[in-house]
Amino acid sequence: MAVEEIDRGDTTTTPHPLTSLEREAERLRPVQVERPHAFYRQVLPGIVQAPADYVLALARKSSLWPMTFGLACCAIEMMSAYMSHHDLDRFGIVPWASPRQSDVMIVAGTVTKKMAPSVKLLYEQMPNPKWVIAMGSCATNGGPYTRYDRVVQGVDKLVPVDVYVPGCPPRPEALIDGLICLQDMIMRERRNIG
Amino acid sequence: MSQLGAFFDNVWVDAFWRLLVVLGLMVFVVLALTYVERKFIGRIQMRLGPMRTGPYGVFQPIADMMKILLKEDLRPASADRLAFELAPFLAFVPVFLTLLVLPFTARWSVRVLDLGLLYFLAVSGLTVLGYIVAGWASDSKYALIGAMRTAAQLISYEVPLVLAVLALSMLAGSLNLVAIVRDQGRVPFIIWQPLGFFLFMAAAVSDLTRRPFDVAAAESEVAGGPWIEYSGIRWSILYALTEYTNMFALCVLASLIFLGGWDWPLGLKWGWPWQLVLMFGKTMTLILVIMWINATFPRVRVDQLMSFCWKLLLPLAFAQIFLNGLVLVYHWPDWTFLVTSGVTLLVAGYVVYTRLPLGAPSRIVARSAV
Amino acid sequence: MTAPHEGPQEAPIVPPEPGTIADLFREALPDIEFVASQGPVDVMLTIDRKDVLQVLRTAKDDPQLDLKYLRCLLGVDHEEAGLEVVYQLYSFTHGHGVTLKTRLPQDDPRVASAASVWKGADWLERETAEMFGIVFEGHPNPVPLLLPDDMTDHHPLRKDNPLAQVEEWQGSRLGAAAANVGHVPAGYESIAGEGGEPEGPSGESGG
Amino acid sequence: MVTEQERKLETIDINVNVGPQHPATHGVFRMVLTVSGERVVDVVPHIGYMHRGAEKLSENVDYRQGLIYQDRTEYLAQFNAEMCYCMAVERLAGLEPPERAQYIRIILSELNRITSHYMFIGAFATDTGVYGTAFTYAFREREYIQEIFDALTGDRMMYGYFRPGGVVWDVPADFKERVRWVCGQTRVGIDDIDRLLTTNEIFITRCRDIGVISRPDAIDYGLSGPMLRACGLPFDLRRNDPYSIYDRFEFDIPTGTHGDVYDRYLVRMEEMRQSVRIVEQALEQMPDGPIMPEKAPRRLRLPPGEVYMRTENPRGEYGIYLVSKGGEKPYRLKIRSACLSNLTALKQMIVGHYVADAVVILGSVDIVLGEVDR
Repeated sequence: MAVEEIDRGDTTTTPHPLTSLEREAERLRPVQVERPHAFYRQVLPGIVQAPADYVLALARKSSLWPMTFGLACCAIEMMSAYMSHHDLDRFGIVPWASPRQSDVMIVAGTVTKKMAPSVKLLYEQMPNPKWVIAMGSCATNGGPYTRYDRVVQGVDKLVPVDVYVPGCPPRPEALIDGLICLQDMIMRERRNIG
Repeated sequence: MSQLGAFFDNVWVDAFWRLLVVLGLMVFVVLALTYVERKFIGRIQMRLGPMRTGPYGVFQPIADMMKILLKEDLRPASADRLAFELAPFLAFVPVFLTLLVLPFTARWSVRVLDLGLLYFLAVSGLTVLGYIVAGWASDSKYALIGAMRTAAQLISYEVPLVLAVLALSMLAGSLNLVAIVRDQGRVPFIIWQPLGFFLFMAAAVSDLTRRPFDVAAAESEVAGGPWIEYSGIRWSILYALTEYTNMFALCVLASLIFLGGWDWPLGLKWGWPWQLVLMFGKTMTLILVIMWINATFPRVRVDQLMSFCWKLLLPLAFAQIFLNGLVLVYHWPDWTFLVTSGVTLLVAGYVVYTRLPLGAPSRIVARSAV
Repeated sequence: MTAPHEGPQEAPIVPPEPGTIADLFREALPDIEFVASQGPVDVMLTIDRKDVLQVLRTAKDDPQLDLKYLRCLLGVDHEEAGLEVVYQLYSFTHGHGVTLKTRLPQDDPRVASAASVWKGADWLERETAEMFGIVFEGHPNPVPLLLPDDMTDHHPLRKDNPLAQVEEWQGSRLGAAAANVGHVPAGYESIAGEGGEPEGPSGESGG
Repeated sequence: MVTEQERKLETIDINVNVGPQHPATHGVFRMVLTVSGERVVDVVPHIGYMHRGAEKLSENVDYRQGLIYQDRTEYLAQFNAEMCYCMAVERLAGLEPPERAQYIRIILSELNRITSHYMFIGAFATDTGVYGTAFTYAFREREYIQEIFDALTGDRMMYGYFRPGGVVWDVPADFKERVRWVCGQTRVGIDDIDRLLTTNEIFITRCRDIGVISRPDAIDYGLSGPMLRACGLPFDLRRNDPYSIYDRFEFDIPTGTHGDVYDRYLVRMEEMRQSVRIVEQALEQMPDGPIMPEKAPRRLRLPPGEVYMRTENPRGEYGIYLVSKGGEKPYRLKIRSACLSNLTALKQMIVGHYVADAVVILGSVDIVLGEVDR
């Protein structure tokens, strides 16, 4: 079935000259993909799966609700992106106050060590599936403040980051681009997320 | 054929298919209102609203719904499990039950009750229980504060709501919704009861916890109120489904009892398609007005909310009942309803308006340049 | 990085012209020795640290001075020359301002708190204390203001605390933050203790 | 006499933790409110969640590079902060910026004051509960001005356009027309917001007579800017301690009468109008000429000395205390933050009010966490 033919690992490497049959079989065996929560795979077996995960990923990417999580200067540009000039609502992206109802955490600004436990806690409070966007150079690697020891050198030291948006601060267009990247990523990884 | 007709005449079968229709209508209404609200408020805020999900973003609510249903259903470790999981249904079921007595056209409703109006008010008052349980069970202080505010607010505003409806039912002489609508074939009751309509809508906006009365969910204060800890499907039941269904039900009720429902104008003459158009138009107008107020008004404070209810709405509601009683007892002509009610509304409005601090910019003393 | 300035030089002391605020101070407090210097904007007066509280009180209450407004309070680390506490004062009625300075030795950085004179000095002194390790005696609430409670082992703005080269400092320091992660964050225990209501992982308050 | 039943109904005050991530805290401010029902009986503010060492980092870069930390510290009024920093350096170095550069600086600083106050209005209206509409209105007007900044400096927020001694390059040819247009547009925009908020009864009742602070207390706490002027004290550094060329312009200093939240809002609204006046006058008077002094050194080496330079920022007195001991880098750079001093009065303002008022009062302080924590 077409669905099962997913990436076979690294096929571009030259095969070993002394390839035995077992090795060949091993090489051609499809990589097992972890599907932890894909409950619809039991509900909707067989051919229906491909459209089902497509549709669900489509729904997810069309309705990304970020948590309002402005930390520093980047928060102003994040607000600009929500406002009428750039209007993230066009993409179905509306800010939400509580982490319980959000899908994506836009870390907009410098994460300090005093703030770090709260960032982690908020990430843990968000329900799955969840994504993180590191907005700006401070959230990516500490930015201009990276040499100061109270500043965490990038939020990826605390939570897994999906998209990094460069800039200090990124323009709203860059943030929109980052969110579109995230949408593409959701579509690409639709088989992995239940 | 007669066999089929007899099958549908069975009370249970009849109730069942009507229920199914109402259920479908409710889901559709919730999805549509989500979309309408985002678009409408977007336009008020000089934005476009959803554009990318389908043409003009029409599939946005469907995407939202699918996403929410597939979200992880979190329950805080310290929450009271049973109460936490049941609270959304406790809030939602009463709202759904109110839809059962609403006559959407002259001949179509799930049930026509003689005490329909009373049933509606009694059942819709139960929603507050769900919010209180949700706020208490979440074991979060924001949720608790939000739930306490909801309890105080909904119970208080139930009083002027009921009294405004009571004043109106004095005119109609009935609590049967169909009878009330039939009474308005000539003149809708809003003409005779402007004060009552104002009271009803003010209390209804508060009942929906919408701005300016959204202290319960106040995003900048308690960040969502009772449903702050809810996620996924329970949140959508507690928040989206309950709120929009309640809004729809209250606006349908207001258009039935104040705006002439499916009867005025020419409803009975032109048949059910026109009645549906009438109902849709009136309900939608009221919903859009509520959304408009929601988009532009600041939020009142808790004590102001309470004093607005007990010091202003409640006396005015009693005044309306008293005036209606006067007119009815002394058999004055019908237009005196308009005069008494309208004059009271205007006087009350003027008094409130002048006692508020207007002409505010004069408080600034500008030092002129040297 | 340890010595970013080659050959630090002290600014020369330029005595202010007569008739400035320095004379008013000498008039109001004849017993106290002032070293006056004319800065680019304000007159700077250096006083001994034992006189600080008396001078500040007089500066606030004396009708000729009437320096009611504490603009700023800060510390400077002059390395071996000691720590310096600087008070910026301003008078609304007379429109004059002054910079008061006092030097503290490095091994005994203590000075009287101005929080009893100006309420606004409270936070400024807390910040100066945590950044330089200066002890303000008589401060009503001597706890760190900006730094987290678990990271007060050194004073960031002192010259003996240079900035890290990129990624050098972070590795060892991140441990403390990472250890807190997932548990009750630092500073939250105190709330949990007071109200008897622990902030569970559920609380939105966590964020 | 207390019955058994009444003793069982004993109430406790609960602590409500607002922040560091909360829609009302405008960043990562955190306050622990002790509430009795809906009344606040105590408040403990916690700051420092964004302390990222701008002062320390400035000591380790040279005078021109240090400018970027000013932008990022006062990230809503970047030009004002840059101006203060540049003037502090100029005072020590003995540089005098040319006339044209002074006018460009004034125009940009006043426009930046308008954008900062727009941001305040949007955030403050959201605190009082407006559903984003005032925010979008304010941001629309703000974007018009930001487009000018963007076209001039190449960035939307971190401009880095001023230099010790002048500005980095001259303004484009259409600068004057664009600024004139934006002045007119700003007048319209302020009137729009006036109609939406200022005379709204709910808005007035929410803001009136809360967070009152008396004039002696305001001075004692070291408040500055609109917070101080709302108490009735007409103190504005642009007038009382004129720096740059502010003594050449005619403008009013709005003051309040009650010292409450509504006065602070009105003072800020009026300040925006006065800023437009200043910008228009500056456009009239702006001469042609150089934008950097002829003898400006390529590498700045300052003589030893100390200076405290202050400017009137949208939030109050922004000060730079600069200690130089010779060399290319500052020996010590202290940023006097208006927000930090304004926040010290928070407890006095909030205690006794409702929880909802606490949010509004905090909004009226108009905090910028970058400036508070530095």
